Amino acid sequence: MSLEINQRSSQGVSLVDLAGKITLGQGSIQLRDTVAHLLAEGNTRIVLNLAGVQYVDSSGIGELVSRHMTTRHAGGRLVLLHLPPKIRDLLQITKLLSLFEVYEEEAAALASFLG
Amino acid sequence: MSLEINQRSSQGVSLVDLAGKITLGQGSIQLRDTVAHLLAEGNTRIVLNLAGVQYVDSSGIGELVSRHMTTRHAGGRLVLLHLPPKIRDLLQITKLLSLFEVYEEEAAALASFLG
Amino acid sequence: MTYAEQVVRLTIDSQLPLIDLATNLADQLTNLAGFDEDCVYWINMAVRESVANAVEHGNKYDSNKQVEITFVLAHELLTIAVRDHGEGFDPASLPDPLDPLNLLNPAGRGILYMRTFMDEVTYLRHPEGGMLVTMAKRRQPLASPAESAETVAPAHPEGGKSIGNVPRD
Amino acid sequence: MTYAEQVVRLTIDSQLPLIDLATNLADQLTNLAGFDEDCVYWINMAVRESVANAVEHGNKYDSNKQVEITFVLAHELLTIAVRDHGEGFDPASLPDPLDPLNLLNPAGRGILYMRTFMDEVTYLRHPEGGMLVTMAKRRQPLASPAESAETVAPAHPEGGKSIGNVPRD
Ligand SMILES: Nc1ncnc2c1ncn2[C@@H]1O[C@H](COP(=O)(O)OP(=O)(O)O)[C@@H](O)[C@H]1O
Ligand SMILES: Nc1ncnc2c1ncn2[C@@H]1O[C@H](COP(=O)(O)OP(=O)(O)O)[C@@H](O)[C@H]1O
Repeated sequence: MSLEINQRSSQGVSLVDLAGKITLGQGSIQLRDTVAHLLAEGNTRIVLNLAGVQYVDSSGIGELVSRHMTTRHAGGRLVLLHLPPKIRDLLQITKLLSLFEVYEEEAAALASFLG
Repeated sequence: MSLEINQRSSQGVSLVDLAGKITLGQGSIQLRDTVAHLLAEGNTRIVLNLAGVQYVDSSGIGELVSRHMTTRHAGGRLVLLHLPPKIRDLLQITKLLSLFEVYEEEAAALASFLG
Repeated sequence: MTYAEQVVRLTIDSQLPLIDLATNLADQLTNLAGFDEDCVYWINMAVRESVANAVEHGNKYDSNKQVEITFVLAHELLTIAVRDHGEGFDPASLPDPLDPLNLLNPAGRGILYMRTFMDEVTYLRHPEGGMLVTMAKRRQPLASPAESAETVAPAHPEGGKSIGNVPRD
Repeated sequence: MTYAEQVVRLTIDSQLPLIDLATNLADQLTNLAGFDEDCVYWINMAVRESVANAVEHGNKYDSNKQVEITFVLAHELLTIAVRDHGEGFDPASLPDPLDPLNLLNPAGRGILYMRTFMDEVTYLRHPEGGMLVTMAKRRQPLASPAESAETVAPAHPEGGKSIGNVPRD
Protein backbone atom coordinates (compact mmCIF):
# COMPACT_ATOMS: atom_id res chain seq x y z
CA MET A 1 0.00 0.00 0.00
CA SER A 2 1.30 3.43 -0.81
CA LEU A 3 -0.67 5.03 2.06
CA GLU A 4 -1.01 3.54 5.53
CA ILE A 5 -3.81 4.83 7.72
CA ASN A 6 -4.22 4.26 11.44
CA GLN A 7 -7.07 5.64 13.49
CA ARG A 8 -7.14 6.48 17.17
CA SER A 9 -9.46 8.55 19.28
CA SER A 10 -8.75 10.72 22.28
CA GLN A 11 -11.02 13.09 24.25
CA GLY A 12 -13.77 12.75 21.65
CA VAL A 13 -11.40 13.66 18.82
CA SER A 14 -10.51 11.31 15.95
CA LEU A 15 -6.80 11.12 15.19
CA VAL A 16 -5.86 9.78 11.78
CA ASP A 17 -2.16 8.86 11.44
CA LEU A 18 -1.10 8.86 7.80
CA ALA A 19 2.14 7.38 6.47
CA GLY A 20 3.37 7.09 2.90
CA LYS A 21 2.14 8.86 -0.18
CA ILE A 22 -1.09 10.69 -0.95
CA THR A 23 -1.20 10.62 -4.72
CA LEU A 24 -3.63 10.28 -7.61
CA GLY A 25 -5.47 6.97 -7.33
CA GLN A 26 -5.18 4.71 -4.33
CA GLY A 27 -3.80 7.18 -1.77
CA SER A 28 -6.30 9.95 -2.44
CA ILE A 29 -9.20 7.48 -2.47
CA GLN A 30 -8.18 5.92 0.86
CA LEU A 31 -8.07 9.34 2.53
CA ARG A 32 -11.49 10.26 1.11
CA ASP A 33 -13.05 7.00 2.35
CA THR A 34 -11.53 7.35 5.81
CA VAL A 35 -12.93 10.83 6.35
CA ALA A 36 -16.31 9.88 4.85
CA HIS A 37 -16.49 6.97 7.29
CA LEU A 38 -15.67 9.16 10.29
CA LEU A 39 -18.28 11.75 9.34
CA ALA A 40 -20.91 9.06 8.69
CA GLU A 41 -20.40 7.86 12.27
CA GLY A 42 -20.75 11.36 13.63
CA ASN A 43 -17.05 11.91 14.29
CA THR A 44 -16.66 15.49 13.10
CA ARG A 45 -13.58 16.47 15.12
CA ILE A 46 -10.67 15.24 13.06
CA VAL A 47 -6.90 15.57 13.35
CA LEU A 48 -4.91 14.42 10.31
CA ASN A 49 -1.41 13.53 11.49
CA LEU A 50 0.86 13.92 8.45
CA ALA A 51 4.13 13.13 10.27
CA GLY A 52 4.74 10.01 8.20
CA VAL A 53 3.74 11.42 4.83
CA GLN A 54 6.74 11.90 2.53
CA TYR A 55 4.93 12.77 -0.64
CA VAL A 56 1.72 14.47 -1.72
CA ASP A 57 0.94 15.32 -5.34
CA SER A 58 -1.55 17.89 -6.62
CA SER A 59 -4.31 15.30 -6.39
CA GLY A 60 -3.44 14.75 -2.72
CA ILE A 61 -3.39 18.50 -2.05
CA GLY A 62 -6.83 18.73 -3.65
CA GLU A 63 -7.94 15.84 -1.46
CA LEU A 64 -6.83 17.67 1.71
CA VAL A 65 -8.82 20.73 0.61
CA SER A 66 -11.89 18.64 -0.17
CA ARG A 67 -11.75 16.74 3.13
CA HIS A 68 -11.40 20.01 4.98
CA MET A 69 -14.50 21.38 3.23
CA THR A 70 -16.57 18.20 3.63
CA THR A 71 -15.87 18.18 7.35
CA ARG A 72 -16.79 21.84 7.66
CA HIS A 73 -20.03 21.24 5.76
CA ALA A 74 -20.81 18.43 8.19
CA GLY A 75 -20.53 20.98 11.00
CA GLY A 76 -17.12 19.72 12.10
CA ARG A 77 -13.48 20.69 11.94
CA LEU A 78 -10.46 19.00 10.37
CA VAL A 79 -7.00 20.18 11.47
CA LEU A 80 -3.49 19.17 10.43
CA LEU A 81 -0.78 17.88 12.75
CA HIS A 82 2.96 17.65 12.00
CA LEU A 83 2.88 19.19 8.52
CA PRO A 84 6.15 18.19 6.75
CA PRO A 85 8.07 21.15 5.24
CA LYS A 86 7.62 20.01 1.63
CA ILE A 87 3.84 19.71 2.02
CA ARG A 88 3.79 23.11 3.69
CA ASP A 89 5.57 24.47 0.60
CA LEU A 90 2.97 22.88 -1.66
CA LEU A 91 0.11 24.44 0.30
CA GLN A 92 1.88 27.80 0.27
CA ILE A 93 2.50 27.74 -3.48
CA THR A 94 -1.23 27.29 -4.06
CA LYS A 95 -2.23 29.85 -1.37
CA LEU A 96 -3.89 27.17 0.74
CA LEU A 97 -1.80 27.37 3.89
CA SER A 98 -4.11 29.89 5.58
CA LEU A 99 -7.10 27.59 4.94
CA PHE A 100 -5.79 25.02 7.38
CA GLU A 101 -5.26 25.03 11.11
CA VAL A 102 -1.84 23.48 11.60
CA TYR A 103 -0.40 22.16 14.88
CA GLU A 104 3.05 20.94 15.80
CA GLU A 105 1.96 19.24 19.04
CA GLU A 106 -0.70 16.59 19.35
CA ALA A 107 -1.82 18.05 22.68
CA ALA A 108 -2.34 21.44 21.07
CA ALA A 109 -4.34 19.93 18.22
CA LEU A 110 -6.57 18.11 20.75
CA ALA A 111 -6.91 21.19 22.97
CA SER A 112 -8.14 23.20 19.98
CA PHE A 113 -11.35 21.18 20.12
CA LEU A 114 -12.01 21.88 23.82
CA GLY A 115 -12.52 25.64 23.40
CA MET B 1 31.84 4.53 -6.47
CA SER B 2 30.23 1.21 -7.18
CA LEU B 3 33.16 -0.72 -5.62
CA GLU B 4 34.92 0.28 -2.41
CA ILE B 5 38.33 -1.22 -1.74
CA ASN B 6 40.22 -1.18 1.53
CA GLN B 7 43.63 -2.74 2.02
CA ARG B 8 45.19 -4.09 5.19
CA SER B 9 48.09 -6.38 5.86
CA SER B 10 48.61 -8.99 8.54
CA GLN B 11 51.39 -11.54 9.06
CA GLY B 12 52.84 -10.73 5.63
CA VAL B 13 49.54 -11.31 3.90
CA SER B 14 47.62 -8.58 2.03
CA LEU B 15 43.93 -8.43 2.86
CA VAL B 16 41.71 -6.64 0.38
CA ASP B 17 38.23 -5.79 1.69
CA LEU B 18 35.79 -5.30 -1.16
CA ALA B 19 32.33 -3.76 -0.83
CA GLY B 20 29.75 -2.99 -3.50
CA LYS B 21 29.59 -4.25 -7.05
CA ILE B 22 32.16 -5.85 -9.31
CA THR B 23 30.72 -5.24 -12.76
CA LEU B 24 31.78 -4.41 -16.30
CA GLY B 25 33.67 -1.12 -16.32
CA GLN B 26 34.69 0.68 -13.16
CA GLY B 27 34.37 -2.16 -10.65
CA SER B 28 36.32 -4.74 -12.66
CA ILE B 29 39.03 -2.20 -13.49
CA GLN B 30 39.51 -1.18 -9.86
CA LEU B 31 39.98 -4.80 -8.81
CA ARG B 32 42.50 -5.39 -11.60
CA ASP B 33 44.52 -2.29 -10.65
CA THR B 34 44.53 -3.18 -6.97
CA VAL B 35 45.94 -6.65 -7.54
CA ALA B 36 48.43 -5.37 -10.13
CA HIS B 37 49.66 -2.84 -7.61
CA LEU B 38 50.09 -5.46 -4.87
CA LEU B 39 52.01 -7.82 -7.16
CA ALA B 40 54.22 -4.96 -8.42
CA GLU B 41 55.23 -4.32 -4.82
CA GLY B 42 56.00 -7.97 -4.23
CA ASN B 43 52.88 -8.74 -2.22
CA THR B 44 51.98 -12.11 -3.65
CA ARG B 45 49.94 -13.47 -0.73
CA ILE B 46 46.48 -12.07 -1.23
CA VAL B 47 43.14 -12.55 0.51
CA LEU B 48 40.12 -11.06 -1.24
CA ASN B 49 37.42 -10.46 1.36
CA LEU B 50 34.12 -10.48 -0.50
CA ALA B 51 31.88 -10.08 2.57
CA GLY B 52 30.58 -6.70 1.41
CA VAL B 53 30.10 -7.58 -2.24
CA GLN B 54 26.39 -7.83 -3.17
CA TYR B 55 26.74 -8.15 -6.90
CA VAL B 56 29.18 -9.58 -9.43
CA ASP B 57 28.39 -9.87 -13.12
CA SER B 58 30.06 -12.13 -15.68
CA SER B 59 32.76 -9.53 -16.19
CA GLY B 60 33.46 -9.54 -12.45
CA ILE B 61 33.59 -13.35 -12.38
CA GLY B 62 36.08 -13.22 -15.25
CA GLU B 63 38.05 -10.66 -13.30
CA LEU B 64 38.27 -12.96 -10.27
CA VAL B 65 39.56 -15.76 -12.51
CA SER B 66 42.11 -13.48 -14.15
CA ARG B 67 43.38 -12.07 -10.85
CA HIS B 68 43.72 -15.59 -9.51
CA MET B 69 45.79 -16.57 -12.54
CA THR B 70 47.94 -13.42 -12.56
CA THR B 71 48.81 -13.97 -8.92
CA ARG B 72 49.67 -17.60 -9.53
CA HIS B 73 51.88 -16.63 -12.47
CA ALA B 74 53.67 -14.18 -10.19
CA GLY B 75 54.46 -17.11 -7.93
CA GLY B 76 51.84 -16.14 -5.36
CA ARG B 77 48.45 -17.21 -4.16
CA LEU B 78 45.08 -15.41 -4.10
CA VAL B 79 42.34 -16.84 -1.90
CA LEU B 80 38.75 -15.81 -1.25
CA LEU B 81 37.25 -14.97 2.13
CA HIS B 82 33.53 -14.76 2.99
CA LEU B 83 32.15 -15.75 -0.39
CA PRO B 84 28.47 -14.63 -0.51
CA PRO B 85 26.02 -17.40 -1.53
CA LYS B 86 25.00 -15.73 -4.80
CA ILE B 87 28.60 -15.37 -5.95
CA ARG B 88 29.24 -18.97 -4.95
CA ASP B 89 26.31 -19.94 -7.20
CA LEU B 90 27.80 -17.94 -10.07
CA LEU B 91 31.18 -19.69 -9.70
CA GLN B 92 29.45 -23.05 -9.50
CA ILE B 93 27.36 -22.48 -12.62
CA THR B 94 30.54 -21.82 -14.58
CA LYS B 95 32.47 -24.69 -12.95
CA LEU B 96 34.94 -22.31 -11.34
CA LEU B 97 34.30 -23.03 -7.67
CA SER B 98 37.02 -25.67 -7.46
CA LEU B 99 39.56 -23.24 -8.90
CA PHE B 100 39.44 -21.07 -5.79
CA GLU B 101 40.47 -21.64 -2.22
CA VAL B 102 37.59 -20.29 -0.17
CA TYR B 103 37.64 -19.51 3.57
CA GLU B 104 34.90 -18.54 5.98
CA GLU B 105 37.27 -17.32 8.71
CA GLU B 106 39.91 -14.65 8.30
CA ALA B 107 42.23 -16.53 10.66
CA ALA B 108 41.95 -19.65 8.49
CA ALA B 109 42.67 -17.65 5.34
CA LEU B 110 45.78 -16.16 6.96
CA ALA B 111 46.90 -19.51 8.37
CA SER B 112 46.75 -21.04 4.89
CA PHE B 113 49.81 -18.94 4.00
CA LEU B 114 51.89 -20.16 6.94
CA GLY B 115 52.08 -23.79 5.81
CA MET C 1 30.62 9.22 -16.99
CA THR C 2 31.28 10.76 -20.33
CA TYR C 3 30.24 14.32 -21.06
CA ALA C 4 28.24 13.57 -24.15
CA GLU C 5 24.58 14.35 -23.88
CA GLN C 6 22.67 11.41 -22.44
CA VAL C 7 19.25 10.49 -23.74
CA VAL C 8 16.95 8.08 -21.93
CA ARG C 9 13.38 7.33 -22.88
CA LEU C 10 10.73 5.42 -20.99
CA THR C 11 7.49 4.28 -22.62
CA ILE C 12 4.65 3.09 -20.40
CA ASP C 13 1.09 1.97 -20.84
CA SER C 14 -1.51 4.38 -19.45
CA GLN C 15 -1.82 2.89 -15.97
CA LEU C 16 -1.43 4.77 -12.70
CA PRO C 17 0.85 2.23 -10.97
CA LEU C 18 3.39 2.63 -13.78
CA ILE C 19 3.88 6.34 -13.04
CA ASP C 20 6.30 5.31 -10.27
CA LEU C 21 8.60 3.88 -12.95
CA ALA C 22 8.93 7.34 -14.47
CA THR C 23 9.53 9.12 -11.17
CA ASN C 24 12.08 6.54 -10.03
CA LEU C 25 13.91 6.90 -13.33
CA ALA C 26 13.83 10.68 -12.87
CA ASP C 27 15.38 10.27 -9.40
CA GLN C 28 18.24 8.20 -10.76
CA LEU C 29 18.96 10.67 -13.53
CA THR C 30 18.75 13.77 -11.36
CA ASN C 31 21.06 12.14 -8.82
CA LEU C 32 23.44 11.20 -11.63
CA ALA C 33 23.26 14.81 -12.82
CA GLY C 34 24.31 16.08 -9.41
CA PHE C 35 21.12 17.92 -8.46
CA ASP C 36 20.73 18.48 -4.72
CA GLU C 37 18.18 16.58 -2.64
CA ASP C 38 15.48 19.25 -2.85
CA CYS C 39 15.79 19.55 -6.62
CA VAL C 40 15.61 15.77 -6.98
CA TYR C 41 12.37 15.83 -4.98
CA TRP C 42 10.72 18.67 -6.90
CA ILE C 43 11.74 17.39 -10.32
CA ASN C 44 10.28 14.03 -9.29
CA MET C 45 7.03 15.82 -8.54
CA ALA C 46 7.00 17.70 -11.87
CA VAL C 47 7.47 14.35 -13.61
CA ARG C 48 4.67 12.76 -11.60
CA GLU C 49 2.27 15.63 -12.39
CA SER C 50 3.04 15.65 -16.09
CA VAL C 51 2.88 11.88 -16.52
CA ALA C 52 -0.30 11.70 -14.42
CA ASN C 53 -1.87 14.33 -16.71
CA ALA C 54 -0.83 12.32 -19.78
CA VAL C 55 -2.37 9.13 -18.34
CA GLU C 56 -5.50 10.77 -16.93
CA HIS C 57 -6.44 13.68 -19.21
CA GLY C 58 -4.44 12.77 -22.33
CA ASN C 59 -4.79 9.04 -22.83
CA LYS C 60 -7.82 8.79 -20.49
CA TYR C 61 -6.51 5.57 -18.93
CA ASP C 62 -6.68 3.81 -22.31
CA SER C 63 -4.15 1.03 -21.76
CA ASN C 64 -3.58 0.73 -25.49
CA LYS C 65 -2.18 4.24 -25.56
CA GLN C 66 1.34 4.91 -24.36
CA VAL C 67 3.05 7.76 -22.60
CA GLU C 68 6.64 8.50 -23.64
CA ILE C 69 8.94 10.24 -21.20
CA THR C 70 12.25 11.40 -22.65
CA PHE C 71 15.10 12.70 -20.50
CA VAL C 72 17.93 14.61 -22.13
CA LEU C 73 20.82 15.27 -19.78
CA ALA C 74 23.04 17.91 -21.35
CA HIS C 75 25.94 19.85 -19.91
CA GLU C 76 23.87 22.69 -18.49
CA LEU C 77 20.31 21.49 -18.71
CA LEU C 78 18.08 18.56 -17.93
CA THR C 79 15.13 18.45 -20.31
CA ILE C 80 12.15 16.18 -19.77
CA ALA C 81 9.54 15.72 -22.49
CA VAL C 82 6.25 13.92 -21.83
CA ARG C 83 4.15 12.88 -24.78
CA ASP C 84 0.66 11.43 -24.77
CA HIS C 85 -1.72 10.35 -27.52
CA GLY C 86 -4.88 12.15 -26.47
CA GLU C 87 -6.85 15.01 -27.96
CA GLY C 88 -4.62 17.73 -26.58
CA PHE C 89 -5.82 20.97 -24.97
CA ASP C 90 -5.16 24.68 -24.87
CA PRO C 91 -3.24 25.56 -21.70
CA ALA C 92 -4.19 29.25 -22.10
CA SER C 93 -7.83 28.33 -21.56
CA LEU C 94 -7.30 26.84 -18.08
CA PRO C 95 -8.73 28.46 -14.95
CA ASP C 96 -6.10 30.08 -12.69
CA PRO C 97 -5.81 27.94 -9.55
CA LEU C 98 -4.69 31.02 -7.57
CA ASP C 99 -7.86 32.97 -8.39
CA PRO C 100 -9.79 33.25 -5.10
CA LEU C 101 -12.82 31.73 -6.85
CA ASN C 102 -10.81 28.60 -7.65
CA LEU C 103 -8.81 28.22 -4.44
CA LEU C 104 -11.07 25.49 -3.06
CA ASN C 105 -11.28 23.46 -6.26
CA PRO C 106 -10.44 19.78 -5.80
CA ALA C 107 -8.11 19.84 -8.83
CA GLY C 108 -6.31 22.12 -11.27
CA ARG C 109 -2.98 22.69 -9.49
CA GLY C 110 -0.67 20.26 -11.31
CA ILE C 111 0.56 22.56 -14.06
CA LEU C 112 1.16 25.36 -11.55
CA TYR C 113 3.40 23.01 -9.55
CA MET C 114 5.27 21.98 -12.70
CA ARG C 115 5.87 25.64 -13.60
CA THR C 116 7.05 26.37 -10.06
CA PHE C 117 9.55 23.52 -9.82
CA MET C 118 10.99 23.63 -13.33
CA ASP C 119 12.78 26.56 -14.97
CA GLU C 120 10.73 26.28 -18.13
CA VAL C 121 7.56 24.44 -19.12
CA THR C 122 6.11 24.52 -22.60
CA TYR C 123 2.99 22.87 -23.98
CA LEU C 124 2.75 21.93 -27.64
CA ARG C 125 0.25 19.97 -29.64
CA HIS C 126 2.36 17.25 -31.26
CA PRO C 127 2.10 17.37 -35.08
CA GLU C 128 1.20 13.68 -35.07
CA GLY C 129 -1.44 14.10 -32.38
CA GLY C 130 -1.43 14.25 -28.60
CA MET C 131 0.22 16.69 -26.25
CA LEU C 132 3.93 17.27 -25.77
CA VAL C 133 4.98 18.86 -22.49
CA THR C 134 8.61 19.92 -22.31
CA MET C 135 10.15 20.86 -18.98
CA ALA C 136 13.69 22.08 -18.43
CA LYS C 137 15.82 22.51 -15.33
CA ARG C 138 19.24 24.17 -15.33
CA ARG C 139 22.00 22.20 -13.72
CA GLN C 140 25.28 23.37 -12.23
CA PRO C 141 27.83 22.91 -15.04
CA LEU C 142 30.31 20.14 -14.30
CA ALA C 143 33.42 21.50 -12.67
CA SER C 144 36.11 19.88 -14.77
CA PRO C 145 36.16 17.19 -17.44
CA ALA C 146 38.51 15.17 -15.22
CA GLU C 147 35.92 14.79 -12.49
CA SER C 148 33.51 11.92 -12.43
CA ALA C 149 29.77 12.42 -12.11
CA GLU C 150 29.90 11.15 -8.53
CA THR C 151 32.01 14.07 -7.41
CA VAL C 152 30.05 16.79 -9.14
CA ALA C 153 29.00 19.63 -6.86
CA PRO C 154 25.28 19.79 -6.12
CA ALA C 155 23.29 22.07 -8.35
CA HIS C 156 22.63 24.43 -5.43
CA PRO C 157 25.75 24.27 -3.30
CA GLU C 158 24.53 27.15 -1.11
CA GLY C 159 21.92 24.73 0.19
CA GLY C 160 19.11 27.21 -0.31
CA LYS C 161 15.56 26.37 -1.22
CA SER C 162 15.35 24.95 -4.67
CA ILE C 163 11.88 26.20 -5.41
CA GLY C 164 12.22 29.05 -7.86
CA ASN C 165 9.31 31.19 -6.89
CA VAL C 166 7.32 30.07 -3.93
CA PRO C 167 4.99 32.89 -2.95
CA ARG C 168 5.68 33.67 0.71
CA ASP C 169 2.68 35.24 2.38
CA MET D 1 -3.24 -3.08 -10.63
CA THR D 2 -5.28 -4.13 -13.57
CA TYR D 3 -4.77 -7.53 -15.16
CA ALA D 4 -4.18 -6.30 -18.66
CA GLU D 5 -0.74 -6.98 -20.06
CA GLN D 6 1.68 -4.20 -19.13
CA VAL D 7 4.31 -3.02 -21.55
CA VAL D 8 7.22 -0.83 -20.52
CA ARG D 9 10.12 0.17 -22.73
CA LEU D 10 13.37 1.87 -21.82
CA THR D 11 15.69 3.33 -24.44
CA ILE D 12 19.23 4.27 -23.42
CA ASP D 13 22.34 5.57 -25.12
CA SER D 14 25.20 3.07 -25.26
CA GLN D 15 26.95 4.05 -22.04
CA LEU D 16 27.87 1.69 -19.21
CA PRO D 17 26.55 3.87 -16.35
CA LEU D 18 23.09 3.82 -17.92
CA ILE D 19 22.83 0.02 -17.58
CA ASP D 20 21.79 0.56 -13.95
CA LEU D 21 18.64 2.29 -15.22
CA ALA D 22 17.61 -0.92 -16.96
CA THR D 23 18.36 -3.19 -14.00
CA ASN D 24 16.56 -0.88 -11.56
CA LEU D 25 13.53 -0.81 -13.84
CA ALA D 26 13.69 -4.60 -14.00
CA ASP D 27 13.70 -4.76 -10.19
CA GLN D 28 10.60 -2.59 -9.94
CA LEU D 29 8.73 -4.67 -12.50
CA THR D 30 9.73 -8.04 -11.09
CA ASN D 31 8.69 -6.88 -7.62
CA LEU D 32 5.40 -5.62 -9.04
CA ALA D 33 4.98 -9.01 -10.72
CA GLY D 34 5.36 -10.80 -7.40
CA PHE D 35 8.60 -12.66 -8.11
CA ASP D 36 10.46 -13.71 -4.98
CA GLU D 37 13.70 -12.07 -3.86
CA ASP D 38 16.01 -14.59 -5.54
CA CYS D 39 14.16 -14.36 -8.85
CA VAL D 40 14.31 -10.56 -8.71
CA TYR D 41 18.07 -10.81 -8.23
CA TRP D 42 18.73 -13.28 -11.04
CA ILE D 43 16.44 -11.55 -13.52
CA ASN D 44 18.28 -8.34 -12.70
CA MET D 45 21.50 -10.11 -13.62
CA ALA D 46 20.12 -11.47 -16.89
CA VAL D 47 19.08 -7.92 -17.79
CA ARG D 48 22.51 -6.57 -16.88
CA GLU D 49 24.29 -9.20 -18.99
CA SER D 50 22.07 -8.71 -22.03
CA VAL D 51 22.16 -4.92 -21.93
CA ALA D 52 25.93 -4.94 -21.31
CA ASN D 53 26.35 -7.15 -24.39
CA ALA D 54 24.21 -4.77 -26.44
CA VAL D 55 26.29 -1.76 -25.31
CA GLU D 56 29.69 -3.47 -25.56
CA HIS D 57 29.51 -5.99 -28.40
CA GLY D 58 26.46 -4.73 -30.28
CA ASN D 59 26.67 -0.93 -30.33
CA LYS D 60 30.39 -0.94 -29.42
CA TYR D 61 29.93 1.98 -27.02
CA ASP D 62 28.76 4.22 -29.88
CA SER D 63 26.75 6.79 -27.94
CA ASN D 64 24.72 7.62 -31.03
CA LYS D 65 23.33 4.11 -31.03
CA GLN D 66 20.59 3.16 -28.61
CA VAL D 67 19.66 0.02 -26.74
CA GLU D 68 15.93 -0.67 -26.33
CA ILE D 69 14.78 -2.82 -23.45
CA THR D 70 11.12 -3.86 -23.57
CA PHE D 71 9.36 -5.54 -20.66
CA VAL D 72 6.05 -7.28 -21.23
CA LEU D 73 4.34 -8.38 -18.05
CA ALA D 74 1.60 -10.81 -18.94
CA HIS D 75 -0.52 -13.03 -16.74
CA GLU D 76 1.86 -15.99 -16.71
CA LEU D 77 5.06 -14.67 -18.19
CA LEU D 78 7.51 -11.80 -17.96
CA THR D 79 9.23 -11.25 -21.31
CA ILE D 80 12.25 -9.00 -21.70
CA ALA D 81 13.53 -8.06 -25.16
CA VAL D 82 16.86 -6.29 -25.64
CA ARG D 83 17.60 -4.75 -29.01
CA ASP D 84 20.85 -3.20 -30.20
CA HIS D 85 21.93 -1.66 -33.50
CA GLY D 86 25.19 -3.48 -34.09
CA GLU D 87 26.29 -6.03 -36.65
CA GLY D 88 24.72 -8.99 -34.92
CA PHE D 89 26.38 -12.39 -34.41
CA ASP D 90 25.71 -16.09 -34.57
CA PRO D 91 25.22 -17.50 -31.07
CA ALA D 92 25.81 -21.04 -32.34
CA SER D 93 29.39 -20.11 -33.19
CA LEU D 94 30.37 -19.16 -29.65
CA PRO D 95 32.90 -21.18 -27.64
CA ASP D 96 31.37 -23.17 -24.76
CA PRO D 97 32.46 -21.53 -21.50
CA LEU D 98 32.16 -24.90 -19.71
CA ASP D 99 34.65 -26.60 -22.03
CA PRO D 100 37.75 -27.29 -19.89
CA LEU D 101 39.84 -25.44 -22.47
CA ASN D 102 37.78 -22.29 -21.93
CA LEU D 103 37.27 -22.43 -18.17
CA LEU D 104 39.98 -19.88 -17.44
CA ASN D 105 38.92 -17.39 -20.11
CA PRO D 106 38.45 -13.86 -18.81
CA ALA D 107 35.09 -13.53 -20.61
CA GLY D 108 32.36 -15.49 -22.42
CA ARG D 109 30.05 -16.43 -19.53
CA GLY D 110 27.28 -13.83 -19.90
CA ILE D 111 24.96 -15.76 -22.19
CA LEU D 112 25.35 -18.91 -20.10
CA TYR D 113 24.19 -16.95 -17.04
CA MET D 114 21.23 -15.53 -18.98
CA ARG D 115 20.20 -19.04 -20.07
CA THR D 116 20.55 -20.32 -16.51
CA PHE D 117 18.44 -17.62 -14.85
CA MET D 118 15.70 -17.26 -17.45
CA ASP D 119 13.31 -19.97 -18.62
CA GLU D 120 13.90 -19.19 -22.26
CA VAL D 121 16.45 -17.12 -24.19
CA THR D 122 16.35 -16.65 -27.95
CA TYR D 123 18.69 -14.71 -30.20
CA LEU D 124 17.45 -13.24 -33.46
CA ARG D 125 18.97 -10.92 -36.01
CA HIS D 126 16.46 -8.07 -36.20
CA PRO D 127 15.14 -7.63 -39.76
CA GLU D 128 16.08 -3.94 -39.58
CA GLY D 129 19.57 -4.68 -38.28
CA GLY D 130 21.10 -5.35 -34.89
CA MET D 131 20.47 -8.16 -32.48
CA LEU D 132 17.27 -8.94 -30.61
CA VAL D 133 17.59 -11.02 -27.46
CA THR D 134 14.32 -12.22 -25.98
CA MET D 135 14.26 -13.68 -22.48
CA ALA D 136 11.20 -15.07 -20.73
CA LYS D 137 10.50 -16.03 -17.13
CA ARG D 138 7.34 -17.77 -15.97
CA ARG D 139 5.53 -16.12 -13.10
CA GLN D 140 3.09 -17.63 -10.61
CA PRO D 141 -0.37 -16.83 -12.03
CA LEU D 142 -2.25 -14.28 -9.95
CA ALA D 143 -4.47 -16.00 -7.42
CA SER D 144 -7.72 -14.12 -7.92
CA PRO D 145 -8.75 -11.00 -9.79
CA ALA D 146 -9.90 -9.51 -6.49
CA GLU D 147 -6.38 -9.49 -5.09
CA SER D 148 -4.08 -6.55 -5.58
CA ALA D 149 -0.55 -6.95 -6.92
CA GLU D 150 0.83 -6.31 -3.44
CA THR D 151 -0.75 -9.45 -2.06
CA VAL D 152 0.28 -11.77 -4.84
CA ALA D 153 2.09 -14.88 -3.69
CA PRO D 154 5.79 -15.01 -4.55
CA ALA D 155 6.66 -16.90 -7.71
CA HIS D 156 8.31 -19.64 -5.67
CA PRO D 157 6.31 -19.91 -2.46
CA GLU D 158 8.23 -22.97 -1.35
CA GLY D 159 11.20 -20.66 -0.90
CA GLY D 160 13.49 -22.91 -2.88
CA LYS D 161 16.38 -21.82 -5.04
CA SER D 162 15.21 -19.93 -8.05
CA ILE D 163 18.02 -20.98 -10.29
CA GLY D 164 16.67 -23.50 -12.73
CA ASN D 165 19.67 -25.65 -13.33
CA VAL D 166 22.74 -24.89 -11.28
CA PRO D 167 25.18 -27.74 -11.70
CA ARG D 168 26.02 -29.05 -8.22
CA ASP D 169 29.38 -30.75 -8.15
N1 LIG E 1 -1.90 15.94 -21.29
C1 LIG E 1 -3.10 16.55 -21.24
N2 LIG E 1 -4.05 16.29 -22.17
C2 LIG E 1 -5.25 16.89 -22.11
N3 LIG E 1 -5.59 17.79 -21.16
C3 LIG E 1 -4.69 18.09 -20.22
C4 LIG E 1 -3.40 17.50 -20.20
N4 LIG E 1 -2.70 17.98 -19.14
C5 LIG E 1 -3.53 18.84 -18.54
N5 LIG E 1 -4.73 18.92 -19.16
C6 LIG E 1 -5.88 19.79 -18.81
O1 LIG E 1 -5.41 20.80 -17.94
C7 LIG E 1 -6.15 20.78 -16.72
C8 LIG E 1 -5.27 21.25 -15.59
O2 LIG E 1 -4.27 20.29 -15.33
P1 LIG E 1 -3.51 20.30 -13.94
O3 LIG E 1 -3.09 21.70 -13.64
O4 LIG E 1 -2.45 19.29 -13.97
O5 LIG E 1 -4.62 19.93 -12.86
P2 LIG E 1 -5.52 18.60 -12.73
O6 LIG E 1 -4.81 17.49 -13.40
O7 LIG E 1 -5.62 18.43 -11.25
O8 LIG E 1 -6.85 18.95 -13.34
C9 LIG E 1 -6.67 19.37 -16.62
O9 LIG E 1 -7.81 19.31 -15.81
C10 LIG E 1 -6.96 19.04 -18.07
O10 LIG E 1 -8.19 19.58 -18.46
N1 LIG F 1 24.45 -8.07 -28.77
C1 LIG F 1 25.54 -8.64 -29.30
N2 LIG F 1 26.04 -8.22 -30.48
C2 LIG F 1 27.14 -8.79 -31.01
N3 LIG F 1 27.82 -9.80 -30.42
C3 LIG F 1 27.37 -10.26 -29.23
C4 LIG F 1 26.22 -9.72 -28.62
N4 LIG F 1 26.02 -10.39 -27.46
C5 LIG F 1 26.99 -11.30 -27.37
N5 LIG F 1 27.82 -11.24 -28.44
C6 LIG F 1 28.98 -12.11 -28.71
O1 LIG F 1 28.88 -13.25 -27.88
C7 LIG F 1 30.05 -13.39 -27.08
C8 LIG F 1 29.70 -14.02 -25.75
O2 LIG F 1 28.91 -13.17 -24.98
P1 LIG F 1 28.81 -13.41 -23.43
O3 LIG F 1 28.50 -14.84 -23.19
O4 LIG F 1 27.85 -12.42 -22.87
O5 LIG F 1 30.25 -13.15 -22.85
P2 LIG F 1 31.17 -11.84 -22.89
O6 LIG F 1 30.28 -10.66 -23.07
O7 LIG F 1 31.86 -11.88 -21.58
O8 LIG F 1 32.13 -12.04 -24.04
C9 LIG F 1 30.62 -11.99 -26.98
O9 LIG F 1 31.99 -12.00 -26.71
C10 LIG F 1 30.30 -11.44 -28.36
O10 LIG F 1 31.25 -11.88 -29.30
